[in-house]
Formats: sequence, structure tokens, C-alpha cells
Amino acid sequence: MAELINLLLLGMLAVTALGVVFLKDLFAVVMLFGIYSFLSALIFVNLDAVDVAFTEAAVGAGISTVLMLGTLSLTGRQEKMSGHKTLLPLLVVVTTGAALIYGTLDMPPFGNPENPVHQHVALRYIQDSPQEIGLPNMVTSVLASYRGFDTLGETAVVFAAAIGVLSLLGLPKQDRAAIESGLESHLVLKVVAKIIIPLIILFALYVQFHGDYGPGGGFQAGVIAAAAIILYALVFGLPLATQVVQPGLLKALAALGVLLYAGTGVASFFLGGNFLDYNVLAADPVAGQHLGIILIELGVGITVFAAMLSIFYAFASKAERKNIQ
Amino acid sequence: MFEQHFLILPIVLPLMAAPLCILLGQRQLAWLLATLVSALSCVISVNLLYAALDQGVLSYAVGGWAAPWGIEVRMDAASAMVLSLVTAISTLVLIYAKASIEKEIDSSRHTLFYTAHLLCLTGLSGILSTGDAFNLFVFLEISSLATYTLVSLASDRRSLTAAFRYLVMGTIGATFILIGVGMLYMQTGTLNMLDLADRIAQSGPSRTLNTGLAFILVGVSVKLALFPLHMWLPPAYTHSPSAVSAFLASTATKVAVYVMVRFIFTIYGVEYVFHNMGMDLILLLLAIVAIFKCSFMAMAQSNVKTVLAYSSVAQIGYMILGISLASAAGLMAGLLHVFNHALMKGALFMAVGAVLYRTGSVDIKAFRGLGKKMPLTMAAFVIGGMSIVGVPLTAGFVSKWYLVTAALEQQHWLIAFLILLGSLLAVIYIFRVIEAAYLKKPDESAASKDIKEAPMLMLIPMWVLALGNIYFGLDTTLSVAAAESAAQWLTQSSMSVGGGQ
Amino acid sequence: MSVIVDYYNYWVVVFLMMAGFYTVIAANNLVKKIVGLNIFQTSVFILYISMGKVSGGSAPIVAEGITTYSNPLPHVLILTAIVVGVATTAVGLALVVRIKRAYGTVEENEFKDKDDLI
Amino acid sequence: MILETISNILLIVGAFFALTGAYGLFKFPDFFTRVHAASVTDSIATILLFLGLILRTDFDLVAVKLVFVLVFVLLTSPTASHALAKSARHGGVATLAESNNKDNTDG
Repeated sequence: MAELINLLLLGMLAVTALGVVFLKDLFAVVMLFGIYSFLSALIFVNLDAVDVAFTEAAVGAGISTVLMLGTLSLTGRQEKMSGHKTLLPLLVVVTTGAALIYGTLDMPPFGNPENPVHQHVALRYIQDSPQEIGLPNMVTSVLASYRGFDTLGETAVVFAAAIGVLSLLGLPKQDRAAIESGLESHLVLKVVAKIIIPLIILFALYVQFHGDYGPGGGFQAGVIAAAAIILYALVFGLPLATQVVQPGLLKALAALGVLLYAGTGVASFFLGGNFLDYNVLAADPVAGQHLGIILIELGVGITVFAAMLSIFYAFASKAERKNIQ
Repeated sequence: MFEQHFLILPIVLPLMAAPLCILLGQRQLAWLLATLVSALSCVISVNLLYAALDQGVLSYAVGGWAAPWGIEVRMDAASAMVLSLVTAISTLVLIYAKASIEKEIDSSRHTLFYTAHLLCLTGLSGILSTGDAFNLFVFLEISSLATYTLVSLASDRRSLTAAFRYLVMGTIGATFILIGVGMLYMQTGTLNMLDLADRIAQSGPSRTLNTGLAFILVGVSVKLALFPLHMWLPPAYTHSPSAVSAFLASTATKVAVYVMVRFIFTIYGVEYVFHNMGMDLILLLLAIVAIFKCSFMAMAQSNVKTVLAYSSVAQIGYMILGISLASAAGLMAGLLHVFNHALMKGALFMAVGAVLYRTGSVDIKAFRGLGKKMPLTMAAFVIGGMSIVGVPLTAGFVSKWYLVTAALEQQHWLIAFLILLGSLLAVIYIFRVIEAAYLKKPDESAASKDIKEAPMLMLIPMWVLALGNIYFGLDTTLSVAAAESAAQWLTQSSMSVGGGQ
Repeated sequence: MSVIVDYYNYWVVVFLMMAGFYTVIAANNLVKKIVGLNIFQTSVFILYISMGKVSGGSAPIVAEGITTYSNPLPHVLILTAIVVGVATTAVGLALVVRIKRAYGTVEENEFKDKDDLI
Repeated sequence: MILETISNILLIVGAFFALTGAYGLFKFPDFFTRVHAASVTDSIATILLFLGLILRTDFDLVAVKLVFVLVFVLLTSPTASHALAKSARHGGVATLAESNNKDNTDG
């Protein structure tokens, strides 16, 4: 049954991908990409990767699509011409694809529990991490502790992206005169937004602190919290949103999150452990692990929230200025 | 008390300094912090280099989790050598940047420049230190994202398209590496480099591993601008701010060469890559084509930065040529050229940046008569240029010498001849600039009369690198010892793993 | 027949990757290039998650009565890779916005008529 | 047993409405009728599907979570449909009746 669903979803993905290749209407292309992201999130659920599905839905279908739409509003929605050079790309792609197919032919079969992937390193994560780390969610254990260095790098990547977008587009200036903007006539939207924005923020907090036990964690929580403010900005206008959450504050928060994460690692130095060794943070190693993971997940959450929101602000401010002109 | 943590500090220090720069918010302070942190990392790296030469290999378990379950930071002579180089160049470039970016980057973005520079340094140090294949990908992306930002900071609008092209090609390269690492993981169940090497040796060749290697090599070739995947490099180096060109030209591609060496020699082993898959011939051919095609391209350019950019692609050809000889001598020559080329390109790009600072142009016409007006800058340019050509008593001569020796050791007379011929081409494109500076008359317009020597803060780092070219051309003990020990360590470990079959 | 059951997943994923890859290198519009890049990367994510699946396994969160879990490591790797992907997308799109402002176009063939290659 | 039967019926009917919504989205002639078809999926199909699912739980935390999701969907989906329709109206998309009239007067 699961295989059947998988096959169906893969088929839908293939159709969507073809749509992206052939369509010229960029608005449709971007929407198809959102659908593509959602479908792959479904595949991830079907393949037991709930955390990944959560992130893909929030990031691919959420943030990425919003950013692409924001770009389209500035650049126009029609691809003017294509196929100016189809032969060489086609050749490259067919060669690459053939190489990959060749590579798959003696791969370990799909889903077989005897595969090397399941036999070596992963065994310890599955068997021992609930005792060593004390958390039921193995993904969080591996992410935050065994491979915490990767996650530190990931936080740095988000920070780097925020720096990049800020240097390219700049942050919006706070402008008290323009506060009366947004979707003035949409009363229903305003009322519903007022109801659900607090709920979204509550949910973000739940995801942040429940990530140790279920799917979720700092990254997803940060994206969801940013989405709440983005919704606010969409309905009530960017100037009002920048009054509520100020761009300068966001810049500082993004930096603080990285510092909190790295600082937790450095704290282990002084307590006699290696970098990011949470065992030494408390008297009991498992308690130390728990404390460490909460701290670094908080760092990730803060940085991701601030970075995503300032990236959105940067794009939105360009769009607003264009509308005024 | 921090000695046992030295391995991780070159990554953590710039990583923590980058957000601090943003929090400081003031560009003078940000510059000071960035330079100090970079210098401190450099001191630590040189320390590590001596420790690595002494003890062979240093290892550090991040999070206290032993490899392969946790991520290991590993340092041997090869990584410590490139790391010392990268941190040293970063420090010099930061000193140089203070004056240089005044004219090239809008002052409101200076803090962002220092932050992005530190993030790029973090990424490069991470790539050089990590012992985990996936962790390498993460750090590669940190450095790449920071690089795209750095390139696009220039006020010239062409820097935007250059950065975009770099972003698209760089991301394709990184995704190829991701696919390759996935295939490795699929076949072995581990991500730690040493563990991977063991398990690949045990399992022997398979299609999945072959494909994985092919994808990794293509991905890394994009990052190191191996011909014909170099198209992003000339525009990126030409249009980015001078300080960025100097930093990228002397570090980013060098680190990519290191990644290639790591995958070929440590993970797969010489036996697998060169004997089973015949990659040496492909790399050799590409390297030779790169040397000649791009040297000719360099001759045809009128923008001096573009000349240097094409020359970089050609010089990368020499490094890959050394690797493709598949011997300890060849690898050593390749690594030595990595080191020496960083010195010469750093000095050259800094000299060109100084010219841009004073004259506002990097066209070859702007160089006319500068031999008299900016004597110190042009002298540094001449030293760097001679080093590129491979004139005796410069660092470039040393690495070309070892390269030719390595080729002759295997009776490859034709290759040795081609290396010498390539140097001849370098004479032509370098001499065009020198001719303009010393032999052509300056145009006597009013604006060009007040051209003065570049400011001190730019001259000092430029001359440190220029003198470095001469020092490492005369006294080769440190550079050759490091490269030799690195090459021995890499080929030995690779042979012993290969022998375990 | 068993070959198909064993590998169909990977083959479809290869097709998806190549559709994305083709869009990146053949598209004329810079926004579409970025979309293609995203499709390419998302497909690689599916490749990783596919290799972590154990038939009959369940999500790697400890629960009573479950003995077979899928492999958590690819999930962790892909979580990181997704973040890297969105970071690249954001910077790429910001570049597109700036290019539009500086050149007035985001169509690749229109650059070649002007002073730059892309 | 009885619960399961009821749940099955609810799920099947819910799926039916979801399908009709999708079918209508393709078949209906203009924008507003299509939004109407799509909102059938949002409202009645969602309610039925969630009720069916809740009956299949042990009425524990999972059921509570499902109720939360249901409330959230019921809040947001109609709002989205409303916003769509209103923006279309605002942007000058004509209803079926209007465009028919226009055709008649033109003809």
C-alpha cells in the first residue's frame, strides 16, 4: 500500500516537473514549484521522514515560494523566449542522467533492511541514542548532538544568506507616514488574521520546545514564527509590521542566535569537554545533553526567525517602493 | 588551557566574530575585530602546521562523540599547510581591504563586507579541517554563499551578473558533490573520511562508487574552475572588489584543489581513481588544455584583472597536472604550486587593486607610465609576474621545477616540454602589462598627473606577499618540507589502504 | 521484475533531478533558473530519504511496540541540505531583483545584446 | 466496530466531496464558480474526513490534535476563498452572468 502511494506521488512529481520545464508563465511555474515541494513533503512522510517533511513544507512550499512570488512581482511573469539553445543542455542532461542510471544498477535495493546504510553508523543512533541523549526523537538527537557541528554550520549558512540579502537589497526604512497601507478593504482577512496570528506564534513555540519529543525543532519553529509576522505584514502592510518587529532588532537577533549556539559550544571548553560536548553542561550527562540541545535549538530558532523575516522584509520593501513609483 | 582545542579554533573564532561584527555595527571596530581574529587564527594554524609536521595527524572529536558517529576534525600536513596559507592571506587581505574598499564599496556596506569575509573564512577553514564528507559540503556552502555576497558588493553592475552566474554554477557543483556523497554513503553506510576509505577498500569497485566519484570530481571541478567548467571565474574575479579578487584568487580555488586531493587520495585511493577508473588521463588532458587555452585567452584581454583571472585558470591547470601524475612527487609539486600560486596571485591582484584605487581603471591603458608614478606598486607587480612566469629565485620557479622533475621522473618528456612552453605564454601576457607600465608614455591629461603611490595600508600587505614570493623562492625549507610531508602522508595512507584489498 | 521493484524509486528520482537540471541550464529567464535549481535540489533530497527507508519501518521517534525504525541519519543530512537550499535561493533571488533594476531585464538572451555575458 | 463503520462511511463521503470539488474546478465555466467548487473541498470534505479520522483514534491526544487542525482549516480555507473571490472582483474579473450580458449587448 505504502509503495502504491509512493508510486502515485512520484508520478505526480514527474508531471509537475515537466510542467515546470515547459510552461512559460512564470507565475504558474512558481506555483507548480510550491506543489512540487508539497508533494515531496508527502513522499517524505510516506518514507518515514516526518521532520524533513515538516521542514520541506515550511521552507519549500512556504518561504521559497513567497520569495519567488515577491521576485516575480518585480521582474514580470512571462518568460519571453526559450529554447534558444536546447541541444547542448539536453546532451549534458542525458549524459548525466545516463551516468546516474548506470550508478543505480548495483545500488543496494530500495527499502532493504540489510543495506549498508542501515548496518553501520545508524545502528548506534537507533539503539543507543534514547539512553545516551535521553530523547525519543532520534532525528533531534543526531541533529543537535552527534552531528551538532553540521547544524552549527547550517545556522551559519542561514546567517550568511541574511547577510547576503541585506547587502544586496537593504532593510526597509521605518516610515511612520506610510502606516495606513495593507489590505484596507479586506475586513474578513483582517479579522481572521488577528485570530490566527497568535495561534501561529503559539504553535511555533510548541514546535520549538516539543521538537525533542516529536517532529519539529528550532528550524521549523523559526520558519513558522517568521510566517506569522509575514502574514501580519501582508494583511496590515509592511510599515506597520516593521513597527512591531523592527528590522534593526532582527539583524541583532540573527547574530545573537549564532552566538548562542557557538557560545554553548565554547561553554563546554570551560567545563572541560570538547566543543559542543553537552555532557559537561550539567552534573548528569543526560541532563547536560538535554540542556545543551534546548540551548542550541533556541539559537537555531532565533537565527532562522530573524534571518527569514529580514529576508522577507528586504524583498517586500523593494516591492513596496516599486508600487509607489 | 586551550591547546587541546586549537584544532577547532580556526573555525569557531571567525564564526563567532562574524555575528559580533554585526552587533558592533561600526565599521572601524568591525575591521579591527576581523583583522585580529584572522591574525589569531593564522597564529594558531601555523602552530598546528608545526604540530602536524611533528606528529603526523591531529584529531578532535566535536561534541565528544567518537568518529564515525560524531564529526571528527582532522588535521594533517596537507590541511594544516593550506589552512595556514588561507588564514595568513585572509589577514593580509583584511589589512589591505580597509583602504581598498573605501573606493569600491558603499560605506554603509563595510560591516557587511567584513562579516561576509569572516563567514567565508569560516567556511574555508571548516573545509580544510573537517574529517567528515557531509560536513565538508556544509562548510563549502557557507564559504560559497559568503563569496557570492562578496562578489556582488562591487558598485559595478556587472558584478551582479558575475555573482549570479557564479551562484548558479557553484550550486550545481555543490549539488553534484551532494549526489556523490550520497552514493558513497549509500554503499558504505558512513560519512567519516577515514571510515569511508576503509570500507571502499574492503568493498572494492562498484558502479555506485564509480558514479559517486564521477559526480564528486565534476562538482569539485566546478568549484576549482577546471577547464571547461571555469566560465564563472573570469567575470567573478574581474568585477568583484579588488580585496575580494585578491582573497578569492589566492584561497577559494586552492581550497577546492585541496578537496579534490582529499577525495582522490584519502577517500578513494590512488589505486581506485587512477588505475581502475583511468581518471589520470582525463585530468591530465583537461589540465593541459586549460594551461594553453586560458593562457591564450589571457593574452587577448585588455582588462588586467581579466588577464589575471584567465591566468588563474591556467595556473590551476598546473596544479591538476601535478595531481594527475599520480605520484608522490607530482602531488607534492601540485601542493607546492597551490602554496606559491596563492602568494603570487595575492600580490598581483593587490597591485592591480592599488592601481584601481589611484587611477579608477584596470584597463591596460591605465597602466601606462605607472612605473614612474607608482614605483612600489609596480615593482610588486613585476615580482609577482616573474613568479608566475617561473623566473629563478622566485617561488614560481620552485614549483615549476618540481613539476618538471615529477614529469621527467615518469619519463613524460612531452609533458615537461608543455609545462615549459606554458611558462613562455605567461611571459607574453605578463610582459604586456609591464611594457605598458615602464615603456609606454603616460597620457598627459590633467587627471593622470596627480596619481600618487598607493597608501601604506595597501602597500604593506602587497609587499609582504611580494617578498614572500622571493623568500620562498630562495629558502624552500618550510614550503617544500610541508608539501613533501603532506604528499607522503597522503600517498602512503592511500597506498596502505589500497594494499589492504 | 525484481530490478524494477528494487530501483523504480531511484529511476524516477533521476528523472526528476534531470528535469530540474535541464531547467537550470536551458531556461532563459533567471527566475526560472532558480526554480530549476530548487527542483534539482529537492529531487536530490528525495534520493537521500529513499535510501534511509526501511520496508516496514516507522518514523525514527521512539514509540512503544515499534521495533523497526527507518534510518535517522539521512533525515538529519537533508534537514541541513534544505536549509542550505533556501539560503541559496534567497541570495539568488535577491541578485535577480538587483539585476532587474540594473539592466531592466532578467532574460538571458537580452544580456548578450548588451555589454555583459551571464 | 460500529465506530469503524461510521468512520468508513464518513471517509468515503468526504473523499467523494473532495473529488467533486476537484472535478468542478476543472469543469465549471468561470472563475467564481470554480472558487465555489474548490471551497466544497475545503469545507464539507474536510469536516467529514477529519470526523472520520477522529473516530478511528482512541480519543486521546491525537484526537485533540485533529480537532485543532480541523478548527484551523475551517478558519483559514474559507478566508482564503473569500480573499480570492474578492480580489478577483476587485481586479475586474467578470462573473458568468455579467459576461453573458456583455456578449448579448455586443452581439
